[in-house]
Amino acid sequence: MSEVTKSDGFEPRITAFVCKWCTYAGADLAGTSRMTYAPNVRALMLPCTGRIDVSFVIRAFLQGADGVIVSGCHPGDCHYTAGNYRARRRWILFRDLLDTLGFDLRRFELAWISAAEGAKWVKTIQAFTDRLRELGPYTAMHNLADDRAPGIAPQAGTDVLLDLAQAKPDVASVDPQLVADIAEALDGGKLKAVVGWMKAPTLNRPRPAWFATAAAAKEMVSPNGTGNLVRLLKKRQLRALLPLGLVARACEAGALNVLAQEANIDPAAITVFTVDRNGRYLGAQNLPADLPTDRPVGFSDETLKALDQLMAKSPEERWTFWTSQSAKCLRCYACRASCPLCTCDQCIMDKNQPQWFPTAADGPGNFAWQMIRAFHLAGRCVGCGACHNACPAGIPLILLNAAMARSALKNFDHRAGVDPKAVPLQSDFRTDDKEDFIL
Amino acid sequence: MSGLGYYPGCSLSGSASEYDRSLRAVAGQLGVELREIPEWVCCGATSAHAIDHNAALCLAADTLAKARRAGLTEVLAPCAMCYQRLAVVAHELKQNPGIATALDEAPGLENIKPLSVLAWLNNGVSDALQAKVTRSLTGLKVACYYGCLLVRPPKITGIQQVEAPRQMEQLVTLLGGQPVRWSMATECCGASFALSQKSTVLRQGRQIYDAARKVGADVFCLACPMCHANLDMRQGEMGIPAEAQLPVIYLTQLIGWAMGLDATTLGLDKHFVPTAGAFAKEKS
Amino acid sequence: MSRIGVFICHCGENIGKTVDCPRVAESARKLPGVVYAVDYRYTCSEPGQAQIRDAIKEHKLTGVVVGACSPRMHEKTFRKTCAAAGLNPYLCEIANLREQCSWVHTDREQATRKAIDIVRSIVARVQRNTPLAPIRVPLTRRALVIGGGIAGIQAALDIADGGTEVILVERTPSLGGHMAQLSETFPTLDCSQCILTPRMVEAASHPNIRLETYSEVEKLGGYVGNFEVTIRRKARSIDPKKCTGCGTCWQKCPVKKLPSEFDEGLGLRAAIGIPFPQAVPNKPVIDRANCIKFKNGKCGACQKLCQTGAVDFTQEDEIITEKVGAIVVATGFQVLPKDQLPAYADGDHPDVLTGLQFERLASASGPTGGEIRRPSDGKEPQTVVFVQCAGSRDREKGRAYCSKICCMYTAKHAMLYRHKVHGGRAIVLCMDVRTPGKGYDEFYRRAIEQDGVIYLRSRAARIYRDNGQLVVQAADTLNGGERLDIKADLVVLGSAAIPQPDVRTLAQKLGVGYDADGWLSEAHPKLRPVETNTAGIFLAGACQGPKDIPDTVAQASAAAAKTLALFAAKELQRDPIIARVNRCAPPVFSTCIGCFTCAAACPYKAIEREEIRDRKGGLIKVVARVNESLCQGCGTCVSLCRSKSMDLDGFTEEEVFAALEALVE
Amino acid sequence: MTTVSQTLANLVHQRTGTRPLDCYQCGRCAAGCPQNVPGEMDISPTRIMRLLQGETAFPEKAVEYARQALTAETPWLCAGCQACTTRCPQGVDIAGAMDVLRQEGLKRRMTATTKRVRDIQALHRTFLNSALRHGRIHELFLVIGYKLRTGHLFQDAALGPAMMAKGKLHLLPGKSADTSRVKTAVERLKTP
Repeated sequence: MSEVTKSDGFEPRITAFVCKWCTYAGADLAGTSRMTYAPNVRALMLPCTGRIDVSFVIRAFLQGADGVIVSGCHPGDCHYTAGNYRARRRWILFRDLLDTLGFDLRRFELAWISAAEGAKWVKTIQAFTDRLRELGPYTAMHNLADDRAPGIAPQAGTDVLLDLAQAKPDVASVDPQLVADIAEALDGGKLKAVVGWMKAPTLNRPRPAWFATAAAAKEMVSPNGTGNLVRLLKKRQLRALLPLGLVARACEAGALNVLAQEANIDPAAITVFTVDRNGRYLGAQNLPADLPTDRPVGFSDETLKALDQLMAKSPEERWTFWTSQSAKCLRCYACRASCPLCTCDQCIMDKNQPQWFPTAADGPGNFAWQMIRAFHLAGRCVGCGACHNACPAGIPLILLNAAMARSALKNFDHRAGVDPKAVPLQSDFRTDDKEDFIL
Repeated sequence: MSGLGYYPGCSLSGSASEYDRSLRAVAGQLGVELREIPEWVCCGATSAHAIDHNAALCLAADTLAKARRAGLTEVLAPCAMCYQRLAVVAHELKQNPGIATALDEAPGLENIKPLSVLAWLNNGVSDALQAKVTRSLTGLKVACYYGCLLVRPPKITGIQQVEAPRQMEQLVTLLGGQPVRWSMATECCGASFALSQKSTVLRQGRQIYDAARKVGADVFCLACPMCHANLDMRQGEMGIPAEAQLPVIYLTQLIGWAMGLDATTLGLDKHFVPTAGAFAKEKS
Repeated sequence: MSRIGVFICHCGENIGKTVDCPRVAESARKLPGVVYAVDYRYTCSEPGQAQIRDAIKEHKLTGVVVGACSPRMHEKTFRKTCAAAGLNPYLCEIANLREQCSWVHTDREQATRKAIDIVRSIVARVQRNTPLAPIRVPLTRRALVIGGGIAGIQAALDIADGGTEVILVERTPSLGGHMAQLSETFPTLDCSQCILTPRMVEAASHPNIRLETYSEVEKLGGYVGNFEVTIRRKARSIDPKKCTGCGTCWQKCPVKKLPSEFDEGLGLRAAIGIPFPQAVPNKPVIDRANCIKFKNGKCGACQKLCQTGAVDFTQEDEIITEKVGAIVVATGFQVLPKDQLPAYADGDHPDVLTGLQFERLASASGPTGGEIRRPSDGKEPQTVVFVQCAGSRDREKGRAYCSKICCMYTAKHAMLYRHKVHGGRAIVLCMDVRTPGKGYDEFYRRAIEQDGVIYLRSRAARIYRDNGQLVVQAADTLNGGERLDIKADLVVLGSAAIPQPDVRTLAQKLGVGYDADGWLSEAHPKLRPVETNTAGIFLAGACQGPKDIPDTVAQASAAAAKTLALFAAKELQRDPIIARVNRCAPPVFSTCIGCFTCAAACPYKAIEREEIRDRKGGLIKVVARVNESLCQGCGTCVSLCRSKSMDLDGFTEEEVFAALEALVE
Repeated sequence: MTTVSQTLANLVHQRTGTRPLDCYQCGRCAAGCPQNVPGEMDISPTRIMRLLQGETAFPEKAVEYARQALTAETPWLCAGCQACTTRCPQGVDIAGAMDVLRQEGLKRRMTATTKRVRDIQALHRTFLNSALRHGRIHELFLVIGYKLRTGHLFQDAALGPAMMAKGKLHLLPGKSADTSRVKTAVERLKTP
C-alpha cells in the first residue's frame, strides 16, 4: 500500500487481467502511440478472457486491490473463437453474485478492448483510476481481508433480519404404494437397492438410508427430511449397488438430472420414485426426471421472498450482513458434505498448490469459500436447501444459491436440473447474451 | 368454451350487412358461438391512421380492451381493414406499453389475438366445414380476391405466402369450386378513395375486372367490405355492360351457399351485380 | 532453490529516460531467488544477448527475466538466446517496461515503482515456470479434396503436381460442377466446357489423383496430419471396370423423359446414363428411383443389351475409410430456386428462368443447341428482361449479401442474347452494377455500348401473367421513379448464389464453422482466408462465399499451397501452450471427476474421454484428457474446472497465482 | 417558416420502428405502387424516401426537403395498400412513412393544397371526427358530412337511393358506443 500512496492524496491500486491477443496488444499500442495514463494499473497477461478465473478477481481484492479490471477481445473477435463469449456469461453471473453480497460494483470494471483500441485502453484506465481516486481505498474489503479473528458474532444492529429458519421436520408415514412398488422392484431383482428415508434411531426425524431388501423397505418413512438423498451417491458403497432406485422429490430429481448432465451417473442405472411435495407417490420413471418449470427448481417461496428482502437493502447493508454471517462460519464444510452437487474429489479449497484462499476460518477465507461455493453451483444448484439446513452456524447459505439461480434464469433463461442433455450453463453461450456493464 | 369474440365493425353494421348475416349463418352451421364485443368502437380505418397516429392506436386498442374485459382471448374481425388495424395495434402494444397505460389498462393487452376470417376458417373449423358442404360448387370458376390488408404486411398478419396466398383458394376447392389463377389477387382496389378520389377506384377496379375476366372467372370471392363496395357497386361506372359484369360474393356467402343456405339468408339479393346467374350455372 | 537472472534494458532512452533502470535492477537483486541482476543499454543487441548467455552459464541460471519492450516484440528473440545457452526457452519471461510503462507514464518516480512491481511479479512467475518442449505430431502425406467442381479439380491437380497423393470425392456421377453447365465465361466469352473438360480429363488421369465420384463423405475423425475419413461409394449399378461407356444402355433405356439435372430441368435424360456427353468418368449410373427394373422388376433392357455385362442391379453402397493429413473443402454453391421468389410469376412460370437455366439455354450443348427459345412454346423471345438481385441484397425476404457474380453473368447473358437474337430487346433491371475485376467493367460497358443492352435502374416489384403475357413491374429510379410495366417474352433472373442446402451437415461432420447464411467460415477474413478454424482443413471456391471462376481457381491453388506447405514438414510442431488434466499417484490417478464441463466449452473439441483401468481391464474411473494436437491453449477449460484438475501450460495456476501475489510487496 | 424540432425521418423511425435511412433506392416501392402512375402521385415513393434521407444527410437543406415531402400529393394519394412495405428488401415501412407524412403535414399545416388533396383530407377529417364522437361510423352521415365539407353535393347522387333500395344504407343511425376513454387516452398520448 505505502508504495503507491502519494503524500498529496490517495492512489488506488488496480489489477488488470487482460487477454494476450486484444487488450494486451491494445495497451501496447497505447505505448507505441505515446499516449499517457495513470500509473496505478498492473496488468497480468492471460491467453484469453476464457482463462480469467473468478478466483483471480477475488484474490486480487483480498490482497488489497482497490479496483480490478478484466478486458479482452470484443464479442465475435476472440482469437479462440468463443472464449470471450463464455467469459461474458461468467462475469454476468459473477457480478450478480457480487451484487448480492453488497460488493461495491464500481470497483470491478469490464471492457472489450481490441488490439486497435489503444485509445480506449487509455480512456478506460484513466476513467477507472479517477473513479477509484474519488471512491478512496476499498476499506470494507481491506477490513475483511485483515480480519484474521475467526468466529466473530454478528455486530448488534447491523444484522438484516430474514424470515428464513432451518427446517426441522418430524417423521411422517409413507405412501404405501411407494413402499409396495419399491418392495416389488427389490424382490424382483430389478434394483439392487433403493435410497430413501427411515426414522432416526433417537430422534423423531427422518434420516437418509438405503434399503436392499423388500423387508427392510418396510422401515421406510415419508420423504420429508432436510437433506438431499442424491448426496449419498457420493458414497462408493452405494455406487457398487447399481441399478439403484431413489425416492425423489423435485430437488432430488433435479439433482439427478444435473449429475446425468455431468456424466456423473448413468441415467439407465437409476430408477426414480417420484413424490410430490406432500409426499404423495407419483410413480417410477427413468431420467430425465420431470420437473416443474415455473421457477428456479426447488427454491421455496420463503427463500425467494427472503432474497427479495435482502436485495431491497442497500449494498452497504448487504455487505455488513454477509460479512457478519460469514464470520460465523466454522469451515466445518457441512454445506459441502451435504450438497448433492459438490462432487469434486478434491475441493479447490483444500488445494494448496497454489493455495488461492486461506484455509483458516478467518474473514477472507470464509468469505472466499462462500463465494466460490455459490459460484461453483451457479447454473447447477437445484435449491434443495441441504447446505442451508446443515449449517451449524445458521448462515442463510441458500440465499446465495437462489441469487445465482435467479441470475441464470433472468439472463440465460436457464433452469438447473431440467435437461440432462443441455450444455452446462457456464460452458455454453449465446452470441446475443445480454449485459449492460461491459464497456 | 367461452365462444369466439366477434368484432363486426361499422361496415358490417351498414353497407356490408350481408357479410355480417352470412358470416353469422355460417358460424351457426359450424356450431361456433360468436360473442360480439360489448360497446365496440370503430377501428379507425381507413382515416384515423392517415391523420392521427394516436387516435388510430387508441381506437383499436380500446376494442381489444373491451374484448379482454368480456373474457375473450381471440377476436374475429371479418372486415379486412378492421382486422389489419387490430393486428397492427396488437403488434404495436408489444413495443409501446404506453398505449395501454393511457387507456388505464393493465399490461398484457397485446395477448388478445385478432383473427382474420381466413385464419379462422382455415385453422379452426375447416374439418367441420367440409362436413357441412351439401351443395358442391362444381364448375364455378372463382377469382379469389384478397386485396391488400387480409395478408399484408406479413410482419403484422404473420402470413408468409404474401405474394401468392392460397388460403382462400383452399377453401373454395374444399367447397368444390374451381379457383382460377390470375394476376390481380393481391392488388389494391383503391380503398377509401371511392369517395374522395374516384378515378383511382375506377382504374384499379377495371384492371382487376379485366384480369379476372381474361382467365374466365365466373365470380369474385372476397372478404373485405371496401373491396366489395368498390367492385360490386361500380362495374357500370367502369364501363362494363350489364351482361358482362361479374358477381362479387363474400367468402362467407359462398360457403353458406355450399352449406345449402338460401340466398336471402345470405343476403345474396343485396348485391348490385346480380348473383343468381352464377349459381344457376352451378346448378345445371 | 531457483537461480533467476534479471536483465533490465534501457532501450536507449526509451525506457531509461522515464524509468530508473539501475534502481529497478538493484531492487530485483534483493528479491528471493534472484542471483544476478543487471541493467544494460540495449539488451536486444548482440552484446546484450551475449550478456544473457554468459550469465546463464556463469551463474547456472534456472530462469531469466528480461525487463524490456513488450513480449510481443522480442519474447521470441530472448527465448532463442536462452535456448542457445542451454536454458529451456519457456523459462524466460519478459517484463514489459516500455509499451506499458515508460512510454505511457511521465513521472519518473511513479514509473520506476511500477517497473519494480512488474519485474517482481514476473520474477515470481518465472520461478514457477516449468520447461516445455514443442509438441510433435506425426503426419500422413495424403490429401482429401471434397467436391469435383473447378475448385476441387484445381486444388487436386496442384496438390498432385506437388507430388502428393490426393483423393478427390465428388457426389454426383461426374466431375465438372457448375462450370460444366455454363455456356460462355465472362469477360472473355470463351466456351466453358472447352477450358474445363481438359482439366477434368487431366485430373482423372493424374497418377497421384484417385477419383471417387458418386461418393460422399460420411464421417471424419482425427486431427490435422492424422484425419480418418469415411467415404460412402454409392451404388452405380454399373461395374466401372467392365463398362466401356459405349452408350447403348442409355440409348435403349425406355424411360427417357426424366428432367435432366444437368440441363436444370430444361432437357430430358434416361433412367440410366451419364449427366453430360463429356462426363468424367464416362461411366453411367442407374437412377434407381425411376428405373423400371427397380420399380417393378421388369425391363432390364440395359443389362440384356450391354455387351460387356457391366450392368449389375445387385450392387450395394460401399463404405471405405482412408487416412489423410489435410482436407480441402470445395463443395461449391447452388443458385436460388425460383419457387422461393413467389412475387416473380408465383415462382413457377416456365418462361421465368434462373441464371443457371439460361446458361443451359445459351449453351451449344444445351437442350436447344444454343438457340434462344422460350421453354413454354419454343418461340424466339423478342423482349427479354433480366432481373438482377433475385434473392440477393434483400435482407427482409432473401439474403442480405451480394452474390457477387450476378452482375457479370447478367451482362454476359444479355450480351449472348443480343448476339443470338439480333432484333431482340434486352432489358436489365439492376440496382448498382458491380464489376470489380480485370476487364470486367469494360465487359459490362461493352454490353451497353456495342451490344445495345438496355440497363434500367430498378428492382422488379412483381412479375405477373397477363393473359399469357409476362409483365414485369418496374420503375425508372433515374427518372423520378416513373413506373414502367414491361411486357416480356422471357424473364431471366440474376439468381442469388446460395450455400449447398446440406452444407451445415457436412460442416458439422468436419468441425468447420459456418456463418448465419451457411457459407463456411475462414479462420480470418483477411489474413487466413483459406484456412478454417480447424487445423488442416482448408477452403476453396464458392463454399466459402459466392465467387467467380478466377477467384475460385486462385483460392483453390492457395488451398493447395497451404496443403503442400503443411506436408513439407517432417512432422508437425506446435507451441506447447496447451491444457492438461492432472495425473497423480494411485488410487486417485487424477483429481478430475469426469464431469466434462470443460469438453462442452472447448471450441476445438480437444477434450476426450479417458478410461483409467486396472490391470485386469476393470474400469476405475473416467477422466478428461486433452488432445495435444487439437488444443490451441485458450484456457477456457481451466476456468471452468471446479476442482482445478485442468491446467494450462505456460499460464498455470501456480504461475498466475505467483505473478498476482507478487504484485503486493 | 416552421421550426422543425424533429426530423421526419426520426418520426418515421419512432412510429414504425424502421428507418428511411436504410433505403437503398432500388425502386421496388415505386415499381409496385398502384398509385404511382401518370395522373396520380406527383412524386414516386422512392423519391419520398430519398427526400427523407436528404433531410437527415444535409441539414442545410433539411427544411426544404421536408417541405417537398410534406407538400407532395403523394402521401395523400397513397391508398395504404402496403405493397411497398411488404416488398421492401430493406424492411422500411414505406406505407407507415406515408401515414407519418400525412399526420405531420396536418400538424405543421404544410400539405399539398390541390382540390383532390383537400377532398381526401376532408373525408379523413369527417371520418375521424365521426368515429371519435359516435364511436361508430354511420355511412350515410359520413357521406353527408363529407359532401357538406367539400361541396360535392351531387357526386354519386344516383348511388345513394340504389344502395338504400338494397338495404345497404340506413336512414337512421345504429347504435353508438362510448369513446370517452379513447378520447382521454389520445389526449394523454399527445403530451408525453
